[in-house]
Amino acid sequence: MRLTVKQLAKAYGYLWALRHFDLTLSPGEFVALLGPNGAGKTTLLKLLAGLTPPTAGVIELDGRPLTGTAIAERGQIGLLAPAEHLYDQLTAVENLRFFTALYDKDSSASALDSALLQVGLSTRARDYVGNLSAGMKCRLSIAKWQLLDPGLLLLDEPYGVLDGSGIDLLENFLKAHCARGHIVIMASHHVARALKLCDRALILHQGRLQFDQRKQTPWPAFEHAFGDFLPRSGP
Amino acid sequence: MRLTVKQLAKAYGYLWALRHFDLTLSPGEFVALLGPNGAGKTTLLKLLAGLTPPTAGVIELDGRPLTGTAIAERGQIGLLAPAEHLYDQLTAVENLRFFTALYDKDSSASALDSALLQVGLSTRARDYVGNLSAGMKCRLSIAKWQLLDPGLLLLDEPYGVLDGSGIDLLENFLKAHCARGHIVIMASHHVARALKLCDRALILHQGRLQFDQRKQTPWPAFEHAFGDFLPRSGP
Amino acid sequence: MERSTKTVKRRKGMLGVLALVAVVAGLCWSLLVAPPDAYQGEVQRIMYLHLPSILTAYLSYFLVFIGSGMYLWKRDNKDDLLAHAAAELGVLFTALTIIEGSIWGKPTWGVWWTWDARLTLTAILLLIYAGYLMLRSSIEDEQRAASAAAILGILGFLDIPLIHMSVYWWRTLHQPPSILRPDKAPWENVHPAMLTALTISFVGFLLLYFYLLSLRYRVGEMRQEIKALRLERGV
Amino acid sequence: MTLLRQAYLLLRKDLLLEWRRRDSLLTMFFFGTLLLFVFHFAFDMPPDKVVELAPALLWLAFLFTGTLGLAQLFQAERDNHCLDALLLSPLDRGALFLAKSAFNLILMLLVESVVIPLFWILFNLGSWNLLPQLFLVTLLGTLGFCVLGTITAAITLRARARELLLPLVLFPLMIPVILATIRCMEMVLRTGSFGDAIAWLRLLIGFDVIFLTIGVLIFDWVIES
Amino acid sequence: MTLLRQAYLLLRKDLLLEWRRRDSLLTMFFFGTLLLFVFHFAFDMPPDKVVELAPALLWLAFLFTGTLGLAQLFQAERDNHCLDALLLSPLDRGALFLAKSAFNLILMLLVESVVIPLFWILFNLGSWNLLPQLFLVTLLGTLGFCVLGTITAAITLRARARELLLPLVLFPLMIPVILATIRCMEMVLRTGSFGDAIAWLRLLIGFDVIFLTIGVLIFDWVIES
Ligand code: HEM
Ligand SMILES: Nc1ncnc2c1ncn2[C@@H]1O[C@H](COP(=O)(O)OP(=O)(O)OP(=O)(O)O)[C@@H](O)[C@H]1O
Ligand SMILES: Nc1ncnc2c1ncn2[C@@H]1O[C@H](COP(=O)(O)OP(=O)(O)OP(=O)(O)O)[C@@H](O)[C@H]1O
Ligand SMILES: [Mg+2]
Ligand SMILES: [Mg+2]
Repeated sequence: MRLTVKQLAKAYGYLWALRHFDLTLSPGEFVALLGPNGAGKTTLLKLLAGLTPPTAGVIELDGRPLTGTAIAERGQIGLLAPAEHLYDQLTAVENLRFFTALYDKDSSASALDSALLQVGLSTRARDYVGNLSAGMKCRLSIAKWQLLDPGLLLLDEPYGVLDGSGIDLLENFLKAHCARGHIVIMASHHVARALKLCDRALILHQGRLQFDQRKQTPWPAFEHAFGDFLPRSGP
Repeated sequence: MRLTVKQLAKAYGYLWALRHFDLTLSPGEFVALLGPNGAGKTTLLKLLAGLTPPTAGVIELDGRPLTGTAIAERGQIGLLAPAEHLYDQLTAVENLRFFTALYDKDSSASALDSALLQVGLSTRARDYVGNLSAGMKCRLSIAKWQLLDPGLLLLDEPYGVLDGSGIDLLENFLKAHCARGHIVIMASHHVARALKLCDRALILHQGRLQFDQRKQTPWPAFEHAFGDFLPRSGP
Repeated sequence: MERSTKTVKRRKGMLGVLALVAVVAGLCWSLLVAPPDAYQGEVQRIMYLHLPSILTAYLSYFLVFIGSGMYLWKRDNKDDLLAHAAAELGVLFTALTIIEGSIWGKPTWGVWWTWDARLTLTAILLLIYAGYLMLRSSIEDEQRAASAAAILGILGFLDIPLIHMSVYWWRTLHQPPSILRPDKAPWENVHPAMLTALTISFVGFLLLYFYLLSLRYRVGEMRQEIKALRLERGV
Repeated sequence: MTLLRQAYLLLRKDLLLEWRRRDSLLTMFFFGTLLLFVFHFAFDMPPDKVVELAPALLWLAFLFTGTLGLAQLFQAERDNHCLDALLLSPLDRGALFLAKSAFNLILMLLVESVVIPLFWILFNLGSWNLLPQLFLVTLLGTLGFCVLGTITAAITLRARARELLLPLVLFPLMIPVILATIRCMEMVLRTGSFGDAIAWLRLLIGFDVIFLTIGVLIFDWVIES
Repeated sequence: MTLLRQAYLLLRKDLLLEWRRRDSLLTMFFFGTLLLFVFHFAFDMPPDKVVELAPALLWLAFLFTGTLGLAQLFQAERDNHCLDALLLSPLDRGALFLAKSAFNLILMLLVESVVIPLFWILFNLGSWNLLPQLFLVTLLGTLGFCVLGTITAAITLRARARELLLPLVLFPLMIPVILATIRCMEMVLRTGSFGDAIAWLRLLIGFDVIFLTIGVLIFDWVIES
């Protein structure tokens, strides 16, 4: 799976949420997408997921342009937005069954149960998703994408509602996902964790790509580029 | 402002989301509300805010019980849920004006503008809230509660979508708020930050209050009580 | 405790037996003792069910009103249970009246239904309280459902006189009263045996009604007890 | 006093939202007109019969338009849990009731003040001189509709099949208003004056008064629910 | 092939949701019945006239009930941005269209199969033997309604005053169907058989076919927008 983005741009009204954005990702890369509030992270992820049409530019998966009608390609793209994209009125397991079937993946009871067990929701398998807590929904989304196994996984601020063990879960999942040659792009304000996981960091600011480097330790260039956005009050 | 909670309990269907919860807070206390996913934090905050009726127990503000019809008391309670409780179709400044007027607080243009300036939204004052980014909405909520200045401020996972400078903003606001003798209860999974701010920590687990102590450093008791919930992968 | 529940059970049993006896007696009387109607012949015997059933329905709706009011005032679930049970029975008996009436109407009027004021009114009552039950069933949170339904229970009952008035005027003030008006029934020369039959079956219906009410109410209570028990055991 | 102040605030907010993007108003207006046509097609009426059916058609059009309007009434409060924001605030529930009913009333009256004359033209009914009386009847009917409608909209607020449940609960309760307004209009149109229509008018007024008072009294519970 | 498989998946999901809590079905049924009463109050008809108006009344009832049903059609997709989840998935848009239309059709038919006989009883129309023909006409009309309705529901999915906009867009497009079905029924009721009603029937069938094909073809764009 190889992702190529050329001159991507998105304007909302009079405002460029994203502009002149180029990017090429090769299999197995883990990209941390950083930037202050309003930088354009969510916009970028939505564009890559094909949920909003770009104002300009092209997105290519393995050389094939990603258009509204490219059904097959879509199966390759996943967007993990915590506590969204789940049916409140279906139980946890029913949600997983529906989506796995929709993606034509293994939707056997055993597969679903083990996925739920992994994210620690096996006792809640038969509860309506609408009745789960914020973090539980996020865990369920993790299980969902674990089963759907997309070639390109996009995450928008996944840390927000997860507790400690949840974070472990997520990070192990993401590491394993990259290890299988899939691409992961994670937008987050949790810089320390993002840097620890990623092997490449992007910094967006006011819709422009300010910084794009593979990870190295120590990383003065990053410190310099990002410094302004770090909280004074320390980590 | 003094908060007293006696034997508070909330059942959802066949499940106790919160039970046997007692708490007494005196003016100026900053309480960190911790616990794993599904522990009952959000439920507790909703109960304190009077947004869901308790199954049992009483909540008293300065000795007056908080019932559905206690209008005056309500003005004293604030709930900061990031990116909620704002009218999408009103601009940032209109939202602030509406709520300040509703709470009978100073809704002069100058006051609103300075509040927006503080949270770095003065350039977006005339944009619809629906068009703001997640973090910007959170910043706007901060401005809102800064203006409404409630005696008891409840926060549910405020760190999720804030960037570095946003976090500074929030924490300075909270410190100042407590300093003025108001009570703050913050539910968060961002343990490190929560501990740094709080002067008292509660740990909920499966709806029960597991731990309740004033802060001390070092704090072995806390380490011990909380250890299980901390991520293996370190801070 | 044990004994009291036992005695309650026994009382209920006796009530049931009484109801059975009275209904049977009423049937015998109305079918065997009472003379056939001068004009309508045997069909008219339906009246011995017809009138009692609608009057019990009226009683039922009054109980809904009382229960709703009490619930809003005292917030005691028992009142809500009463209102709910009464509403269901009211719908049941109203439906019965309509069915009996139609069965009666076919031979006497030659039609199953006519837009006579009283018939229409009955149908509207049915619709109002069917709406009441729908409203209950389609609100998730029990307490919310209860109070919403209570409001409707009050509004509906207060509205009945207005509806009654308007529907009757509609028929009288407007077009000449049709010959099909039920109250054109030969009320004057009522045979005493008819009256006794009517009274007996009316008593029977009352007893039956209260028996069913107590059962339905008990069902509601049991639901709550089950929930309480499962909550205690903590599923 | 605070009651009125708060009601004013809420009403101003709703009017502002409505003014921004005149969705509801315009769509309600067009929809009302559209319904006239739909009815016209449905039972194709000879011109002479129209006069008899006129009140029914008009009022049905208002009823359905209004109901769809009611489905919108609490929309702004529903997104982002803004209703919670209001419940959290020191807001007198009665104020919310007054504001919403008033807002709904304003919308409906605006729509009606356009649709009625239009109707007169479309189905070229002569008697223009009767319009004032008819407007009065409509006003009373609409008031009753808005008051009762606001209450029902509030109790069905958190129900699942809301759009369906709202009219299901509302219409049976509305029957006195429906009958009264339509019959009243008919008589006025036929006789050219309130005569025995007075009885219906009284019923209407009684209805309005009763439910307005009930509304203010019980809205606390209504909205808590 | 995948098209049908996916459509089946979606349909099963919707049916499951509906089965869980029979909201829509029951409410639509009661509402349909209620409308018959409301209409009767509005233009209170002397028994003899009813036969003429019957088709119109029936169809108006179905039209409004169905429209409110449509407002619910995409509800589950609207919460939690589940529609985005579907658009994100390798789902053929056509499948979504088929599934939703089918679901809507099933609901409507269930409701109608109860309301029509009820209507016959309420307005004691004699001709029971004609019911089969009338059911056929209703079926065709309903099909057209569901297909067109699903498209409009999808178009107005993200609109603000949705509940209002949906019928505003739908009804004008529906007018041919409404006319055809009503006139067709009237003739069948009068003459006791399709005769010259055939012409209308053809129109109906043609209409259904056209919109079904168009729907499958353009739904991609409709839903993307
Ligand atoms: C669907 C059909 C019918 C319905 C819904 C219906 C409904 C009612 C109701 C609500 C009452 C109680 C009225 C009151 O006291 O306020 C009543 C009473 C009565 N009905 Fe019917 N009815 C129906 C058919 C008939 C028929 C076919 C007959 C006989 C020809 C009939 C004869 C009576 C009589 C004799 C009374 C009691 C006397 C009176 O209160 O005036 N009803 N019915
Ligand atoms: N509306 C509801 N209906 C039924 N159960 C609920 C509801 N809301 C919460 N619960 C249950 O109550 C428990 C506590 O939920 P709550 O949201 O308070 O947890 P939390 O501490 O906020 O978790 P998180 O850290 O994930 O936000 C959970 O088990 C949840 O499933
Ligand atoms: N639907 C929209 N309409 C108009 N403007 C929008 C819309 N969504 C986002 N924007 C604007 O685009 C810019 C980027 O928003 P975006 O949500 O991508 O930022 P972000 O990087 O996700 O910020 P955050 O870290 O707060 O989530 C912001 O200025 C925002 O105001
Ligand atoms: Mg974002
Ligand atoms: Mg929570």
